[in-house]
Amino acid sequence: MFTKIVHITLNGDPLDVPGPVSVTRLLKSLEIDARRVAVEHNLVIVKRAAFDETIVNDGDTVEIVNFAGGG
Amino acid sequence: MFTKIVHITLNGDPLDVPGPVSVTRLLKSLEIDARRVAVEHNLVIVKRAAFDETIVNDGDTVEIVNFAGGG
Amino acid sequence: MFTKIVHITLNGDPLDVPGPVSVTRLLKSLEIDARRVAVEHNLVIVKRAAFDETIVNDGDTVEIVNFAGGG
Amino acid sequence: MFTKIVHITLNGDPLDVPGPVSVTRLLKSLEIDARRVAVEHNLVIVKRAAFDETIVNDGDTVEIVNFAGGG
Amino acid sequence: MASDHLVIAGKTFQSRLIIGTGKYPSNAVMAKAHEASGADMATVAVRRVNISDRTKESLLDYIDTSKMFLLPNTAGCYNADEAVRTARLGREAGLSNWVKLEVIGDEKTLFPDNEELVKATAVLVREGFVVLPYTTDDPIVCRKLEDAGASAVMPLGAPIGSGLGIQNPNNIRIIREFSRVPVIVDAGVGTASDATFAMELGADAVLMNTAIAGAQDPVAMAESMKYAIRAGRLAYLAGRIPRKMYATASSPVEGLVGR
Amino acid sequence: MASDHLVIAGKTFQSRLIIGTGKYPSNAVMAKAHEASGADMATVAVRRVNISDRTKESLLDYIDTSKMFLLPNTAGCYNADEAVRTARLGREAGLSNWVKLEVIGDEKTLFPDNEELVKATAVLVREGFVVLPYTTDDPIVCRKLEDAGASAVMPLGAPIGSGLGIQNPNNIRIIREFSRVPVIVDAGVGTASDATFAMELGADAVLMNTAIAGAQDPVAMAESMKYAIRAGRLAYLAGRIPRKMYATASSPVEGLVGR
Amino acid sequence: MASDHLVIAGKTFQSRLIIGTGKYPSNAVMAKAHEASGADMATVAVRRVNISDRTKESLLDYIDTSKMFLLPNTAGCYNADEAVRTARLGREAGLSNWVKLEVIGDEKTLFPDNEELVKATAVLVREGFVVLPYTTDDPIVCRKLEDAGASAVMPLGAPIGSGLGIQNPNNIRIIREFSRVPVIVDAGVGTASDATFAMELGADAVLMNTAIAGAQDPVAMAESMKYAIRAGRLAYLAGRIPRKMYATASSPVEGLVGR
Amino acid sequence: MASDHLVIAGKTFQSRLIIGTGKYPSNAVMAKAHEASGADMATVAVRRVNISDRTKESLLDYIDTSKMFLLPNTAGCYNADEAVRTARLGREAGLSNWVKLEVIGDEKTLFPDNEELVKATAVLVREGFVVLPYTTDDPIVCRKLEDAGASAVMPLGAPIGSGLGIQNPNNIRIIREFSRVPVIVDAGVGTASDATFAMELGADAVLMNTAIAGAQDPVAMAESMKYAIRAGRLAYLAGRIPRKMYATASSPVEGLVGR
Repeated sequence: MFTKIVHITLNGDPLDVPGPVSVTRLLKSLEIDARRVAVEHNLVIVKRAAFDETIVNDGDTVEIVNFAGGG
Repeated sequence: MFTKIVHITLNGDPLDVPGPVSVTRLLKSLEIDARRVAVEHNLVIVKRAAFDETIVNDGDTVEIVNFAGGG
Repeated sequence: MFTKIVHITLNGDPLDVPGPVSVTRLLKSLEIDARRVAVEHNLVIVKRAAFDETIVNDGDTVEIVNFAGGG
Repeated sequence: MFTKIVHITLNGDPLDVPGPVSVTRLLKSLEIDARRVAVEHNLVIVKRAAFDETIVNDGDTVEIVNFAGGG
Repeated sequence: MASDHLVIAGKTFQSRLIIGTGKYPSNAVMAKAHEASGADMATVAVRRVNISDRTKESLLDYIDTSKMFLLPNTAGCYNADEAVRTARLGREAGLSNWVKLEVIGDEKTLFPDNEELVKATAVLVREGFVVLPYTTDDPIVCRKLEDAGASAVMPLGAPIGSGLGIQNPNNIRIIREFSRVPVIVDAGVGTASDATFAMELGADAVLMNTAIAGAQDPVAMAESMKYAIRAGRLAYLAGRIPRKMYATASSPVEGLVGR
Repeated sequence: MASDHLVIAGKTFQSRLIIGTGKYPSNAVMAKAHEASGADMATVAVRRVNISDRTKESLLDYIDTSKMFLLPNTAGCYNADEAVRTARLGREAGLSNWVKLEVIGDEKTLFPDNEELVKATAVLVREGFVVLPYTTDDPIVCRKLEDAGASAVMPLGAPIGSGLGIQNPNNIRIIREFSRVPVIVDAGVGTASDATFAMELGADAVLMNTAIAGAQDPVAMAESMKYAIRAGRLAYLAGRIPRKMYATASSPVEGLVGR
Repeated sequence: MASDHLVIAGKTFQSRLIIGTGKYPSNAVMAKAHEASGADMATVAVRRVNISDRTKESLLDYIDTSKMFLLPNTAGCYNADEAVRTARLGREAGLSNWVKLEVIGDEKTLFPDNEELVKATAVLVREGFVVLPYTTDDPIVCRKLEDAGASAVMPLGAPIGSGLGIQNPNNIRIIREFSRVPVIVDAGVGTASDATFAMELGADAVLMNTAIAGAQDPVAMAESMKYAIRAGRLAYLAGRIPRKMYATASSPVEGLVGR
Repeated sequence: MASDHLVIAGKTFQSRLIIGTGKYPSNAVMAKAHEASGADMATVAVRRVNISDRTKESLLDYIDTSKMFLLPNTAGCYNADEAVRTARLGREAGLSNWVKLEVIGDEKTLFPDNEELVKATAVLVREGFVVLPYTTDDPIVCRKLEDAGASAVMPLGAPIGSGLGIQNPNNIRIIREFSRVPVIVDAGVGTASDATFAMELGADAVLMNTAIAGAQDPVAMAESMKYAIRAGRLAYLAGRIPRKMYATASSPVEGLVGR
């Protein structure tokens, strides 16, 4: 079967990814360790437990953050 | 004819005065120079020009203030 | 045989002691531990090794000092 | 008549001047206002009154100072 | 420097010293101190007339209001409403629309409650007041007061009456740099050098009461402050020398005798 | 306070500011600065006349010695003999027996060599000089200078020309308490508040050169210093308020509206 | 003093030094500095993952979170909403509900916007966060933060990264006296004595980043700060001697030889 | 930093804290404080044995001289002769040729008489003493003491027992820069941050008595000082960050959420 492409905004930048896609698969495709990041989907925090069932659709906004050095 | 007594609250203290009475007459009866004070009648500022026609009735609250030393 | 008395000045105060007397015996008679004090005899330092042969005579001045708390 | 030349040390530098010469004439030849300077001749202060009779001879040392800006 | 005047809300003042009227040994001493200070603006409090005792002499008998501009304050107010109400009364009593706005946050420090202060400033500005708010040495709050329409900002140097001097010079300097309105150091001055220092930091004026009224000789201290403010202002304008760790000779290092 | 004059060795001065004559942008600026400062005593250095170049204008053309008392210094001398020799020359040049005695101990700090200083003071006092020695803020040395006959003691506030201000106020205060002669803070002042502060500590006068001559606007800074010295002196005499950790209200805490 | 631990919101920390993770020469140096500091709480920023460049090593590879408690901050947020949003993300990333709350009011000073800060504190406390707000040295604001449910107050000593030290010791002392929660001096420390001084004022802890990360030798400075904090805490508990203007002999004044 | 030891006259000390033995509540407390301080050198006074009352316990019963090096002082001497005489007696009593040389100039300040001090130093050095002279913060005098053979110079931070802290940091810094022998700040420390600060200025060690002995809890203060000295030394070696008037962010200014 064929895959559709969804246009999303990831960390402020436009990105085209095969989708609709779960947060889990999105992170994997970006090679991001899910255990060390927090994800916001359309301004709503996504609990880690919900990474699998949370689906990113066309036009969605996603923020993926982790810890950086700070004071 | 006879004079009625009105019970007012002046600068926080109860006071009985012949009345109803204008602010002007109230000040005169208290020997207060009208040119150096400000008057508040039932929480409303009374402009100096309105001292004559402003009547203090029974139960009214009046504040009479002037300048004191301060920093 | 009989003992003579010598009048000395010890740490600024007059003192009569049987003598002439060696520094060693003077210290013993004063119950002072020779190992912890320094002795000046007529303004001259007495080396510890010389305590025995150093004789305190009538009219002599003796200073006996030790360490006290200081900063 | 002819003039002799004397070799003097003036303010640390060697100088040849017609002489022997009085301090007064020396100053005039140097165009220095005598009222505003102090003169030392062979390490001895020369009082202003003695400028005329003080003669600078060959080999003498002269210091001529005045006031400069200072704090 | 004759033209270097303090201008607030379009009004020009000859002196950069703003003086108080509280806590003097007597009104007579106050009058002499005011004279000696050269100040042409004085703060006054707004208080209830003493009804029971009318004999008490009036403060205004000792102030020549033709020379001294009166600045009513809202001292003792603990929230925006009280302060606004007091400001309105002050305006009626003084027939001027200027107010030194105080909204106190705590009795022990008499530090301002800046949140209420900004609110009260906005209200009074809308009512046409010229608002001079007493605040902390907080550049962010000073900006908010300015945005709310304050005609000057009055950061404290130290707690009112403490005499501790300017506790945080860096903040005053920063506030001066950021503000588009006059910066008046209000409270904390203890002696002349504190006032001079405040002016050297760039303050446009200094407001003080206790330092003068509480001095052993208030009149002499008032005269002292007149000079202290001038000295600080002139030094600020003159541009001080840089600081060096070592010495630099004042006298020539050449031409030394016998060298 | 008209009668509060500075008196040194029986001579009265109107101003408690002693000014320098070195390092000004020009002699003309110096003259203006002197005028603005109100000072009536100025220090000068004693230097060899420039023989090679006689065109150089004379410092004295720019000082009205009928108004300004000249105080020759011995700057640049590194031992008692040099200082004594220079002092004697200064006396001849200036026709006065006053000297600001400097015996420098080290080129980088220009701190005095107090041992040599005390020696030179004793010699010059015997020769009838009025000796004002520049020294460190050391009460023991100041006592020795006084015992040697110094007419004043001049402890430094900080290294010459450093502009660091009074580094050790406690020592200046102690020196003032112990001295029977005038205490003149010499060197270290950087700006007006430093001078005011020095006077508040009890100094009888302040001597400065670089702070004025080196300012971006020497004339304005000179005027500033005139006021700074007066302010500090008056504050010292007026008696400042005590310092408190907390606040004390300046306005009445009674009679508040609506309470 | 083994039992004198820092306790915030019921959690006990061995060290009163809270350390940062920013601006180190390298993560390896940071790890060594953390080790040397003895700190058991470290602040971290919440930032977008770099999507384009995944090679970048992760900060957490250099922090042993079994020993070091992570305190996410909201640095860079300029209003309550941004700060709340960032705090929520930080909670997800760190699986802890603690946050160092920053709401910046201005880019040049990085001073907090206290009005927004109090709002954000109230919101986050309702959501179950343990909120440690970075604020100014304003006792009134600290009280409001406490009333809003802050678990500690973190007044600044001086601007972030300025290294100016504690600019207003009196305010820190007053805040400590009035607060019922721990007082953590956050920002402004430049060197060890600043940290010691902050603790002597009664601070319960000190948070610093630049002073260590920016030192020429961050590891040595981290060790220095470990000792500085202990020294200050112990001195605060030990009770210092009073200050005196004069001397008091340390050695006996009797029993002198030859007297 | 294990190898960073204090070396004076070829002798190595583990600690840079030199402690006193005077004015403790009891000898027992002193012993505990010494233990807590980590110091390995302690000053003692030389005094006449109390003949009349022999019951008095001996100071030395409370000092483990196998661990603690004793430094006899000449406290209370007012001229070179007295000091030399006392130093000689101290040598006999202690069987060591080290002396903390004090020649006091005045009872109220206990400031040294530097002229006599230099003389006494020269005499004692010729007699083979290791001389550590207590002096003022005067670079010129320190150089003379060094030239006379002093093994260290010990400038005061403030009057003995005053607890005022380092009054003139600039002088201490300059003395450190010019000296070829260890610089030990002696006297004036009041609390831990004073000691840390002294070490940050470059002092090689700090000598204190009253700050510890007079604290409400001398043992806790002694431990505090142990850390304070280490902190200051490490900070000096680590190299502090520069001071800035404004802020510099500790957290990244990029990657902010929602920007």
